[in-house]
Amino acid sequence: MSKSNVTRRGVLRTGAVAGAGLAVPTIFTASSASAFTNEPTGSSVTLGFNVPQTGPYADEGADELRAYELAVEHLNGGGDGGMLNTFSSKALQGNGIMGKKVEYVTGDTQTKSDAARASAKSMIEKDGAIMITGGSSSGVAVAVQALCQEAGVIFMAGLTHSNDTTGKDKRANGFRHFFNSYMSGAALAPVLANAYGTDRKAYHLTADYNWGYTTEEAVRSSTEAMGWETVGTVLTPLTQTDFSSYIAPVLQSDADVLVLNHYGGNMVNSLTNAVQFGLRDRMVNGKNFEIVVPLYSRLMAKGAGANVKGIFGSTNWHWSLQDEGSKAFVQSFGTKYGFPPSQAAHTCYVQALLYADAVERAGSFNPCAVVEALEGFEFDGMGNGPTLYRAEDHQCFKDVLVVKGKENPSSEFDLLEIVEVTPVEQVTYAPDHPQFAGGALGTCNAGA
Amino acid sequence: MGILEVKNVGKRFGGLQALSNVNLSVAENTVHAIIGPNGAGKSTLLNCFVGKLIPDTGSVMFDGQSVLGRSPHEINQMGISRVFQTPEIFGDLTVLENMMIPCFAKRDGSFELNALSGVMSQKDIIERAEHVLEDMNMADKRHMHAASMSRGDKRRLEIGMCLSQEPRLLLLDEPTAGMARADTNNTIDLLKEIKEKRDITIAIIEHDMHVVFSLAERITVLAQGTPLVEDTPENIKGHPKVREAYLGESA
Amino acid sequence: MFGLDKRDTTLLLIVAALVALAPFLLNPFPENSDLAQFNAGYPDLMQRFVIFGIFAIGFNILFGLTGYLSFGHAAFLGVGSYAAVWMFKLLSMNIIPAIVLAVIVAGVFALLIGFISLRRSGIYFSILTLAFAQMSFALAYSVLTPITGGETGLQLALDDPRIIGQQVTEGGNIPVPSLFGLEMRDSAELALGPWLFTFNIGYYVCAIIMLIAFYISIRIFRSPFGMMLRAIKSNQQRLNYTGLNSRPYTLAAFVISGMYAGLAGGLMASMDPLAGAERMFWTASGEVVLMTILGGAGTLIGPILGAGMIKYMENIISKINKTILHEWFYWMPDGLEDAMVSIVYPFIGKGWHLTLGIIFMLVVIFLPGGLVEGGQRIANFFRGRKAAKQEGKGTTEPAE
Amino acid sequence: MDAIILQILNGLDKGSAYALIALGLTLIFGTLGVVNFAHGALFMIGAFCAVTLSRILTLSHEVIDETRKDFLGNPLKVDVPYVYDWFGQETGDVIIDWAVPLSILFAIPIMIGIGVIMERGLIRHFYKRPHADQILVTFGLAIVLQEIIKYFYGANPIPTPAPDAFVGSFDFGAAVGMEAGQIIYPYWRLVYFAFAAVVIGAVFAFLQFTTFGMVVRAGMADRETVGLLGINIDKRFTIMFGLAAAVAGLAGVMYTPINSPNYHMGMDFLVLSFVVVVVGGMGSLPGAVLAGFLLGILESFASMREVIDLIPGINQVIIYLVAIIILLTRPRGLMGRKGVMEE
Repeated sequence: MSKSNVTRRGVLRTGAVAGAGLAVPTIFTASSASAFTNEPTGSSVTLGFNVPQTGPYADEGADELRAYELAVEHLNGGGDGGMLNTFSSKALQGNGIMGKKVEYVTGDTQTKSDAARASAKSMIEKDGAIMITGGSSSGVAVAVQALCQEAGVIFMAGLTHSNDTTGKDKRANGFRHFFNSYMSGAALAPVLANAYGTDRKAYHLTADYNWGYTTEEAVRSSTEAMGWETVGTVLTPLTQTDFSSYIAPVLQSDADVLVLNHYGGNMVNSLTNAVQFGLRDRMVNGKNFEIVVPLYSRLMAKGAGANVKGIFGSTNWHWSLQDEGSKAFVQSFGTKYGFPPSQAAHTCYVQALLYADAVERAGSFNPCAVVEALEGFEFDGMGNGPTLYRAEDHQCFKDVLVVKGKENPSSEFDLLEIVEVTPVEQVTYAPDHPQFAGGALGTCNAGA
Repeated sequence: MGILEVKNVGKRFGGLQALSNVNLSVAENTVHAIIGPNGAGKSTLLNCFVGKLIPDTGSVMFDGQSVLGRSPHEINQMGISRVFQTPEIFGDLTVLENMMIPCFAKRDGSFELNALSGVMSQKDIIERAEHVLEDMNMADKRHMHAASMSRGDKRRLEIGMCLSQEPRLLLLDEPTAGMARADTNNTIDLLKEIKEKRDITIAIIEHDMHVVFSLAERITVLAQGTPLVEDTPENIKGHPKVREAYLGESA
Repeated sequence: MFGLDKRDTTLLLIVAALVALAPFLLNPFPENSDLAQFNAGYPDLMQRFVIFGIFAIGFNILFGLTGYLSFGHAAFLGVGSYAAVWMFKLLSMNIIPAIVLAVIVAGVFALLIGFISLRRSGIYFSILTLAFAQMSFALAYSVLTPITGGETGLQLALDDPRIIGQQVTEGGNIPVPSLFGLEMRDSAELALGPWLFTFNIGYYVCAIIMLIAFYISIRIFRSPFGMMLRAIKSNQQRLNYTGLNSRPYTLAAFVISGMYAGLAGGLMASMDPLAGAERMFWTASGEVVLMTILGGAGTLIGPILGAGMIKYMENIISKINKTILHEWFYWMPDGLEDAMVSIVYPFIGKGWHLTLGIIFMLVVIFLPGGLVEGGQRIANFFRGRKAAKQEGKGTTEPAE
Repeated sequence: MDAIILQILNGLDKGSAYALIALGLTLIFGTLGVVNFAHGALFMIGAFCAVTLSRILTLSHEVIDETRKDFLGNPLKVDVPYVYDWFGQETGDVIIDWAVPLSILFAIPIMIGIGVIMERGLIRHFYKRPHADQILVTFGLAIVLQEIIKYFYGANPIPTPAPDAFVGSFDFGAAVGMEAGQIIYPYWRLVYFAFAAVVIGAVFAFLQFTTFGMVVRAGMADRETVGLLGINIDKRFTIMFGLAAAVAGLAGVMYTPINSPNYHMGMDFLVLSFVVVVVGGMGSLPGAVLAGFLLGILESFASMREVIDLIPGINQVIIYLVAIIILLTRPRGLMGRKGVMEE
């Protein structure tokens, strides 16, 4: 019997065996058929878009999927080309990737690491996907990243904010364009110090899981460096829906800032509850009480409604940015779908393009060649200014946005306003920074 | 000294004194009936014998050993079997399987796994069970679902299951309740036959005087939780206190 | 054969044949056809079929036989997979010690939880098991993160000790689980014309273990022990008044089915070395309940069918998207095509939960005995034509 | 001290939600003997009644505003609700503002309707079926209901604020002459608590003092006997199901300002409410209410920093831990009846 690590449906899908005799069974061998997992041999190449389609992040997943569809359209030369026109690298021609038409399969991560891996595996084993991308939480990103490393395909992370993704759980085959907890802290702290002063007492409510831990640590250390004092931190269960019993003790403490290290439904509820308890109208130590949400997304802001007004947070990207790349993306996304894209859509779109470009520049779909092409790659025109894909940890370094809930939104999408674009230097850290300690990239795996 | 000695038993449920001062002695190898109007405490008393209830006061001794505080399965292992008012059998199992379970219990005691020995290899148990079924005239029904039988057959099966354990004391809780006349008579005949064939003590709670007078050798009349009289059937028949108790209730 | 009667031997052989030929049976459609979307013969899904089959078989030993409805069985699966992954991290990538430890740990855990929970019966028992499982999940996701990996799950790292065997592969990567050198992810492929069949080592390892597990479950069903368990479900009171203490029997059944769950967890980790806390969430426990009822609780083959059905829905239906629908209906006139797509669209892809819910309802409404009853009805229909009314109704086998 | 008073308030507030849901579950279980896994979905549908009404009230037509631009640089289309056209902007705003309380009127008939249809069309056929079948079919129904809601409303939470009059907090401290700003509690949560108390009181009064209620209570105790009396208990049970659905729905409507509703909020509450029902004791209405408040208060205390520091992770497991302890010390929960759901 012959050996192959994963199957290569792509081989047959693309019709290479069309003429093979029906009578004679052909046994493929991995070594002779291809040099790496799922090598595309036909006229098309398959990408796997693995996004949450059920569960609480389904809407975010739907937006990611829209972005991917748009990216595929642009890669195949359709539509107005979007960011292909503003991207600093001009390797992509609008004729697919290396002349092969881009096709895609979709799957449902359910925001569970098991389900996400099952779905990714089926894309790799059944559909012959050469790259997996997407996701809306760090648990899923880390799990799928490890899987892709094992299987020998590239993983382009979607929305994942935990330090671990490019910290202790980094993998050679995985790449993250999205920013991370550390960057949020580093970008937010000066703005907060500026707006609220350096003599503040902060109280943290933190989601009791990995992402929460890294975010709390990042925000704490950067605000404490500005002179803030942390007077309390409480971990809240993931499954919590009513945060009143966590908010009420804040009233008793002498804290004058509440930091909500929550995401998704947790954040919507904890913020809503905090505002209900009148924290926004409070005066403590002669100062206005303030609330901070380190990681913002438009969908969450929408869920929290009027409660976000005036509340600071950070975000990877926002559609109101006025650089050429952002404008081009908003234009083509808005034209196609009728509303502006979310930051999740943006990072997914960019990741798809970056992968295609890397293949084009490497001249090969071989994951190791792609890794090489992406490592240390510098580019511009994708919405966040000049950006570097750092070789040491496969993290993108770019400008980070500090935003604030808008007081008078003009539409249901116009909820956040940009307060400051924090320059990349301010959010850059050393690869061996303690918040990212442990773990190793390993070497790229091409499978097969 | 009887095989079952009940001394001074009392039981209270909230405000209701269900049993008070019950003294009773069931002699070995007799059929002893406990009768009384509804609510006299007959079933409560029976439940005290089998460990389902623990009396507040008094003692229940079986063959010189106290049964109080023991769980039902331990009391059963002492040699007391119970037949319920509505036949309690394993409805989802076949008749043969129903009969096999007490046979296993008899052989293996309270707990044995036998997880990997197939049913087919349990020849001795099956033979025993078949034998009891034949005794009970139920051999032709052995592969039926127990739940799908008539009430009379269920009763017959239940009694058979109890007998297969060779108990020393058989407790019957209104064994003919809700039965048609023919089934009742069959049950009476069955019990008589059992009594003839074996050395066994039977304590029977019954409402139906026909059944009681056909079987019992001694009768205890219970009223309002306390024994009224205890005597032979002949003497009970015309006893004024008994009439009072029954008439009082029916009026 | 093997101490089974003829019917059971036939059943076992049929299942063995189905499992052995699964790579063919699950890939009935040629690679390039539109229907290839429905092919399920790829390693990961085939592995999941048999692993969840084991889980459901084990659950059925408890629920199907004793009637005790545990709502926390996923905890044992989760504990089993954590144990297995720790074995991969500390000892070696051989799956044998991992699986053995998974079964043992799950068994001990089940003994503990079962000992406490079985003090109650009925819904009180269900809620106790649910409470234990939810506690396990909540703690594993949060405070136990150092042991369980928390949100991201417990995974292998390059610097794990792995004292026996290699720590890092020559290529600088983490080694993969194997059985004395046979890597679980290795596959051989067979192309027959436009068809492609995959034979995966991991799948066959799981399949063999499942057959053993299935065989043991038949033996348990047919043994005096199994009969006692059925007697507990049927009438616990009578059993007690027959001199039998039901608690040791139920506890033994609980532990056995917990060990089955641990075995499934260990295998899951062996096929894919990651253990996530969501495996223990109540929905995961609910899933195995649904698998068992859907297939037919108390029947031998039902749980396997139910497991297959739900996993198929989850993995195949959820992957169909609008583009694929348009491919299917391209031959229709444009208007009709769009209409068809918009009718079908809510039920596939992100709507797969809806389809699943509808199937639950339809099965339980029309086939109270689960899928097995559906099969029996079809069989009876054909048999009925031949042998008109030879036997009538009373032949429902208690456990088939 | 202040902290403890606040946590008791929190506990009562959480407890009201638990108690309301558990009450409906117990009504259904006690009267019909049906384990209804779709009860959480009814709660969720109630919440979406409020969402729907506020959508209806804000139904708009577009007016193009040439002076402002949208994100693509086209003239901005401003949505003008029809209520502005009909009642003027001021009255219109008030109506929209009061959408949630108005939804109560909107939700009652809808929820009763859904309840009756559910009972007649589906649940009725499952009275005699095993509990496992009931669980499967109602769980299937719950999935279907929540997927339908997701199809129309998306997965994201939808903010549904309380009327402006109820925004802000009541200062207990100041009211009794203590330091201000220490013991404050949001108005709407107080409203929710009062509302729950009224609903619970009304249900109890209804069962206690009406003939209908007496028959139903008798039916809960012994169904067959009541049937023998020639009373059409089935019809009354249908009404009870409608009532239970309405209670769940109202609990959902009033909950929307506390937390933005989303399609899976029912499932989030489902497991918890079952724990509450069982801890209270199957089939006992007072037990369900008592357990709801008890677990609510304990959960609140367990989330205090001092407690978590003492026992890490206690806030994650407190409800389940309490459930285990109660079930092990009291075999049938707090007030359960013997023989109910013990097989």
